[in-house]
Amino acid sequence: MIADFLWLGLIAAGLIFFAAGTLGLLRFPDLFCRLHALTKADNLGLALVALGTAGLWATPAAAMKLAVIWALVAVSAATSGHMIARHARRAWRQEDAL
Amino acid sequence: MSPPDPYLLLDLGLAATILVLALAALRQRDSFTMAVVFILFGLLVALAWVRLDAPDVALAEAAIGAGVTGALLLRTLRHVGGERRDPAPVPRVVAGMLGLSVAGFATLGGLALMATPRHGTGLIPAVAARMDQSGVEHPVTAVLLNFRAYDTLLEVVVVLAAVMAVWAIDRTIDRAAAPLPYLPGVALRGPIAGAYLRLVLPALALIGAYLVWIGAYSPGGAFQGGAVLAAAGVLSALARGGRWPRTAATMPLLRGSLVLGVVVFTGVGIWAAVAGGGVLHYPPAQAKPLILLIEASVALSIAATLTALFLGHMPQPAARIALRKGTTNDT
Amino acid sequence: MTEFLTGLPYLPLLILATSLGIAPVIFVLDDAHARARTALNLSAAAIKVALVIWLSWQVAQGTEYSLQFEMLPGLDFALRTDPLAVLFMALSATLWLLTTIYAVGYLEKGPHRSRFFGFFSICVGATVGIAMAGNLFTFLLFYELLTLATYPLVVHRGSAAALKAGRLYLIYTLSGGLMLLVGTLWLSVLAGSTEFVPRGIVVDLTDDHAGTLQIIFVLLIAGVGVKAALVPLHAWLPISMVAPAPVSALLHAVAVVKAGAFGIMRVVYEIYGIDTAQALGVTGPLAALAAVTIIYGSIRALGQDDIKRRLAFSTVSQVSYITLGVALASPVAAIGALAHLIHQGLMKITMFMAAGNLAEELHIKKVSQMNGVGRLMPGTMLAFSLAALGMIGVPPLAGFISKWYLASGSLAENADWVIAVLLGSSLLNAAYFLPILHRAWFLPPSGTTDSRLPTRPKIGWMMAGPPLGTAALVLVAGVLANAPFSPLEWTRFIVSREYTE
Amino acid sequence: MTPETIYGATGIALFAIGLYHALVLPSALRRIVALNVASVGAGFVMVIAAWRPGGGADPVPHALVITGIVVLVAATAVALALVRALHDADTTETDDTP
Amino acid sequence: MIPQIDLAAIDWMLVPVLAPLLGAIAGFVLPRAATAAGMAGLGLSAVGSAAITAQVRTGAAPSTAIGGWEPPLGIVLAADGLTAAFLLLTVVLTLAIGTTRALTPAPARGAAIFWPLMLLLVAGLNGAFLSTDIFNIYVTLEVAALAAVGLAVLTGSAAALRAALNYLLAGMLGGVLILLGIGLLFHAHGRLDLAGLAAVAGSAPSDGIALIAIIAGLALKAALFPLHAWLPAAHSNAQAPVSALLSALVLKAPLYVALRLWVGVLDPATASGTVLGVMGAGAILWGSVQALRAERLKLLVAYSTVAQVGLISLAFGLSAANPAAIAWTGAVTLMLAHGLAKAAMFMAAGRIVEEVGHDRIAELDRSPRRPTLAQFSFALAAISLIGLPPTLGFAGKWQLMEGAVRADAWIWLAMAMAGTLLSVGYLSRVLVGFLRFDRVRGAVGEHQGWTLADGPPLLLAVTAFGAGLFATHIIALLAAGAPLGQLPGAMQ
Repeated sequence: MIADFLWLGLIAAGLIFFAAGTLGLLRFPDLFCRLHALTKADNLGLALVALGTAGLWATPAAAMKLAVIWALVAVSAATSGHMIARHARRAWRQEDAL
Repeated sequence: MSPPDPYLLLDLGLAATILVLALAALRQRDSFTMAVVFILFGLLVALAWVRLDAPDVALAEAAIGAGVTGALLLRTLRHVGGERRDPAPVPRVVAGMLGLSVAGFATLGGLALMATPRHGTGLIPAVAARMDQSGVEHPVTAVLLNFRAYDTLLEVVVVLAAVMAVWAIDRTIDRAAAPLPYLPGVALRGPIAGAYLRLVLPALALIGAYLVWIGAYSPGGAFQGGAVLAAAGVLSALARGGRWPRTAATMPLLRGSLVLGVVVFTGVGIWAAVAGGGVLHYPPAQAKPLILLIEASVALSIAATLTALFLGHMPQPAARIALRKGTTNDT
Repeated sequence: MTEFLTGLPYLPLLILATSLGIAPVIFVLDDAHARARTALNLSAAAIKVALVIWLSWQVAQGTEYSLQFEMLPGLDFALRTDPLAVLFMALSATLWLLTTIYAVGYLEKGPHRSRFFGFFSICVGATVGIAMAGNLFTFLLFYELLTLATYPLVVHRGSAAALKAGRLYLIYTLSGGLMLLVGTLWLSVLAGSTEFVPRGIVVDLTDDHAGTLQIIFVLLIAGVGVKAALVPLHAWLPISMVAPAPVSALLHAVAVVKAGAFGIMRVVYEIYGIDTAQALGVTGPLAALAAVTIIYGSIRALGQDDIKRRLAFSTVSQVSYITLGVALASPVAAIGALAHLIHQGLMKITMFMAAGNLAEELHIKKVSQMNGVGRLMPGTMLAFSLAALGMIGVPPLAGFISKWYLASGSLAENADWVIAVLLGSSLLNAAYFLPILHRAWFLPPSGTTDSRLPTRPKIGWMMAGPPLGTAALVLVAGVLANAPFSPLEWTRFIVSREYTE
Repeated sequence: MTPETIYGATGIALFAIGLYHALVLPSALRRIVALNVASVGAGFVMVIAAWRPGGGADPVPHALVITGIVVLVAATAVALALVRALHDADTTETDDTP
Repeated sequence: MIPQIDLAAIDWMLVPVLAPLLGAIAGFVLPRAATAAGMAGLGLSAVGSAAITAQVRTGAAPSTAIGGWEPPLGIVLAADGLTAAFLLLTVVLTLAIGTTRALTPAPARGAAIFWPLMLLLVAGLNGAFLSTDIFNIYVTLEVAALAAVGLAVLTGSAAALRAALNYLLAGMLGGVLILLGIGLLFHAHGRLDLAGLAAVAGSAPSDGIALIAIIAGLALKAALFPLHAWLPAAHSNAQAPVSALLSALVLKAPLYVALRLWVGVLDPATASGTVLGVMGAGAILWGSVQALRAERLKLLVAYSTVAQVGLISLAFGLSAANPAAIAWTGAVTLMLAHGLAKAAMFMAAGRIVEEVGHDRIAELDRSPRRPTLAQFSFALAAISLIGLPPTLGFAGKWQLMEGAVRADAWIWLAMAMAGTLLSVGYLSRVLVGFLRFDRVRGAVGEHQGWTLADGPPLLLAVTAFGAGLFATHIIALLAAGAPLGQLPGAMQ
């Protein structure tokens, strides 16, 4: 019973991080800060939620799958964040050059 | 009234978001945002399919409906660079009338749909009764690859026809004059992208194969697996900047992989006929291996075809690629 | 349908093949093989004449050939050689031979001759098909085929004027064909069959379908009336005189126009039957329409200076003699009408060929230029005069015979107004033919004589011969009217079958 | 208010939105997207026909919708290729290379 | 050990679909051998179709449940008279068009991708003719549509690309409508096979909307006025053999399916029948007027297709008549006649444009080079389209008008007559161009401009012209299995 509360707590924390990430997306001034918020907060949020759900319902196999899913999402988020940032920096630098 | 079941709120919210996203996508000013919103729409619809107990459809919708279509849209937007203002197909007043008639048609359809009770059993008992002879456990795969195998064969033929049509279209463009089909400035270059690809591509291949294998037991199957493999194909194509070396070795290999699915499917079908059962009538004993063979080849074919459709042009002769090397702005 | 298959079972098909069969071969033979093409053409025409002669001898013995197969559910493609068919076939076969000879001479070096002769033989094939049609459905089939085959001939010259005339020709004939189609369709739905049966097939339907039968009659007569050049539907005939002379000769004096008259006969005699037609009260208006056409045609002919247009209007009025005879519902008048079908054909073709000779040789196209032509081209003008006199009705020529029977027929039916029409039109015929003869024979040729007469006669025997031949036939048909196989004798034989059976 | 009625209504509404926009939108690209939306609408009708309250949905309509999706992506790919080719054809004509 | 194959036991039903499919694959993988693979595929498919027709003529209604799964779960391919007729039409047209394509000299032949696309098209069409499962019909129509779009762009001009895009968008829209209809039908009845649906059609409130959606989708794919906007550009901008394929064959599949649905599944509600009839009448008038105004030869022939589709759809207006079988048989005969004649006309038009150099109708007569053989085929095809005896078009029109007379439906009769006269109007515009010689310099030879590629169109035109005489055999084949209801005084 108590363990369930623990997992639920984890999921709640995860949701809070998601909310923070979205708030950052909306409020932060420029592209790079928003990228920062998104990649960091959402990844962590996803990890917590995945951990929580794994604890609550998943069988060991499903838990493993959740882990793989999280890893892939994290890596993809990081890389795409990097790509967007690089593209923006290059485009920004070309503007200066003009 | 039983207490409002929590899923109800989720369904209402999801349905509303889906409708809003659809309208937003279609009425959006900027075309890039339209594409992104459309991908979001596809993903949420996949979620709706999960809610409606249709996991296979959800997978297909996410992988193909949102993923591949989204990629195609973005690739075309990149190529076309902002939409051309074609003349409106119908003048405003006719548009209004069309709007009214479509709305009328929709309300009538909606009311009629609500008024009609869903058919009690549908084909559930029919499928259940024959599941044991189908050679697989998962009903959707049984339907797709055994009970209505002919439909699926034609479906793979449709995709093959699409590739042929795209290559016929590509043939009409005079390569010298037209801008190069190669995707300038979007190549996945750089240390991080390279590392990412080295990590993700094998994972994708593994997941694709897994999806194809698991299809016999639970949601998954040829098309979903094929779509994931196609994602890997698209990523590798982007890594090389969309350039397809057309050497004597690659062409037959490419054409072979494109037609593999149809060839194996028809081959098995005819073999089953010659072996006495009837076209596509797999002997129950070997049904499982046959279905897996077909699923694997169809998945490979779907992957190759969707990648070819994404690139949208025939592989270019090596000479012409070399010519282009100088002009690629390697970002 | 009793099968009278004796001797040559497929004689009708054979006769058809002599013209329809050789058309593709003629189309393919280009001008380098002109001699072979002419030889093929003439031999085919000769074979057809021989077959028709043998056929008429057989039919006189009472045997009848027929060929029938189902083309559409409930509708048969039927060919049958009853005496009426043989009469029309005899006319078209003989005149096709003579006109082919004439056409070979006339078109000597002209362009597109293989196309001309190809469509020419299809036309005659269609005419023979119309003659042998065993039911209205097959009649319609060959009737439309005739329209299709004559169009390229009418526009043969390829000039803008020819094509304009061709357009009008198509509009008239195809809308006529459409009316005939609807009439036949309605009849086949109402009466269940469209067979040509001597006493007609709608006898038992008159009581409850009188109104519909009348409408169908109007549709059918309007359909065939276009080709028979009845008044409101005649405008295409004078305009399509722009065609070359052999086309005007064979088609517009014999094949097309006679097909229309023949159609009227089939409808009145063998679909409705003369008594039912009278009972339905449709023969009266038909006779009136015919009379109006006779008078109108003659009056319009008076005013025409162009020779061929004058002859065209004369054809419009002469063909209506046949319709008048048919509508008078008396056996004697029927004999007159049928005989006139042949006689008018012979006379009119002579005149058209003569007009062709004048145009080719002396470039005379207008009546006003015909002064003293008799001396310049005695043979052609002799034939022309003979035919003209025959048309007026001067005994002992063929024209007199048919008018005589028409008159006595109308007397028997005490329709004396018909006598007035006949007399009036004969006077009008005289009014527009005699000045031509007078101008040709009794006036000195205008302009110096020697410059006009070329040293070597341009038209060979192939153009001069045929008119003389047909003129001789006119004479023979008139003088030996009672000889066993003369046209008159044959019509008596037909009418006796029609009325007594 | 079962999921069936909710998603049934959404399906018909999506179909109407897609159909209308496919007929009136000026840009060919947009009309292709509209057709995709309409096809998803038709898919909804098929899937609610498969849905059963207690789970155990009817597999046949699912197979049909999957086939529908694959057919649609093939047609969309060809249509987008045509849009690209038309763009190339027009640009080579007006000769203003992008 | 090659298993001993005895011909009688072979299940021929899938051969017309699988043979072209394998031919297409061979043609695609080995582009150099595309022509050989193509003709081989067509030949084998022809053998299959002939075998099926033979079975149908013996009265045995051949049908096979694919994979051994009986309906409502499995898909059944069945053939009756109607199927056999259209399979044979496909065989005749594709062999003729294939031979013309093979006979054209190499440079003009164009891309080898023609053959795989054409064979996929044939596989799709044969699949649609044979199938009795409504979703399967949808997929086969999609196969045919995509292959047709691929073929339509082979000319490579911008106009062809734009026309192909509009054609594809219309096809996709039609497809979506059909998909919605299928969804509603399955939701209400839980089955997809036509026979099963026929038993329960109309019992659920959503059936009306479902069938309206499906028929609307099919009408859009068949370019029935006012949903025809995509056809003229698509058919006139394609290569000649491709336009022949599109106009004569591809357009027939949706019409065939609509006919199957209407006669088989629906109880003919007069209301919607008259709507289609009115649309048909509109098509006749609109198509003919546009054809009269068209400047380009292939555009005129394309508009004549719009008019002919309208003429064929008049039969829907007559569906309420009690002996409707005659009007239906007339409509099907018209479809077959239009198939033969239109294929010949488009190929002949292609030859004429090739020979004369341009396709402006007004100046057709100015060119000294006259391909008389192609012109003759064009004229024969025109006569069959107009519907004059002894053509097959006449036989079809006769039966359609007989159906109208029997049902006292005088408006439809008048429309058919108006259609005939209008078709004379616009087709004679072209024939006048062939027969006019006064605006051309120099002598015009009659026997030049003949090539081997003129053979197939001439053959098709002559068949269309003479087939009217044998219409009763065609109708007897059509009536096998009474797909169109009992002909009065059944003459089986």
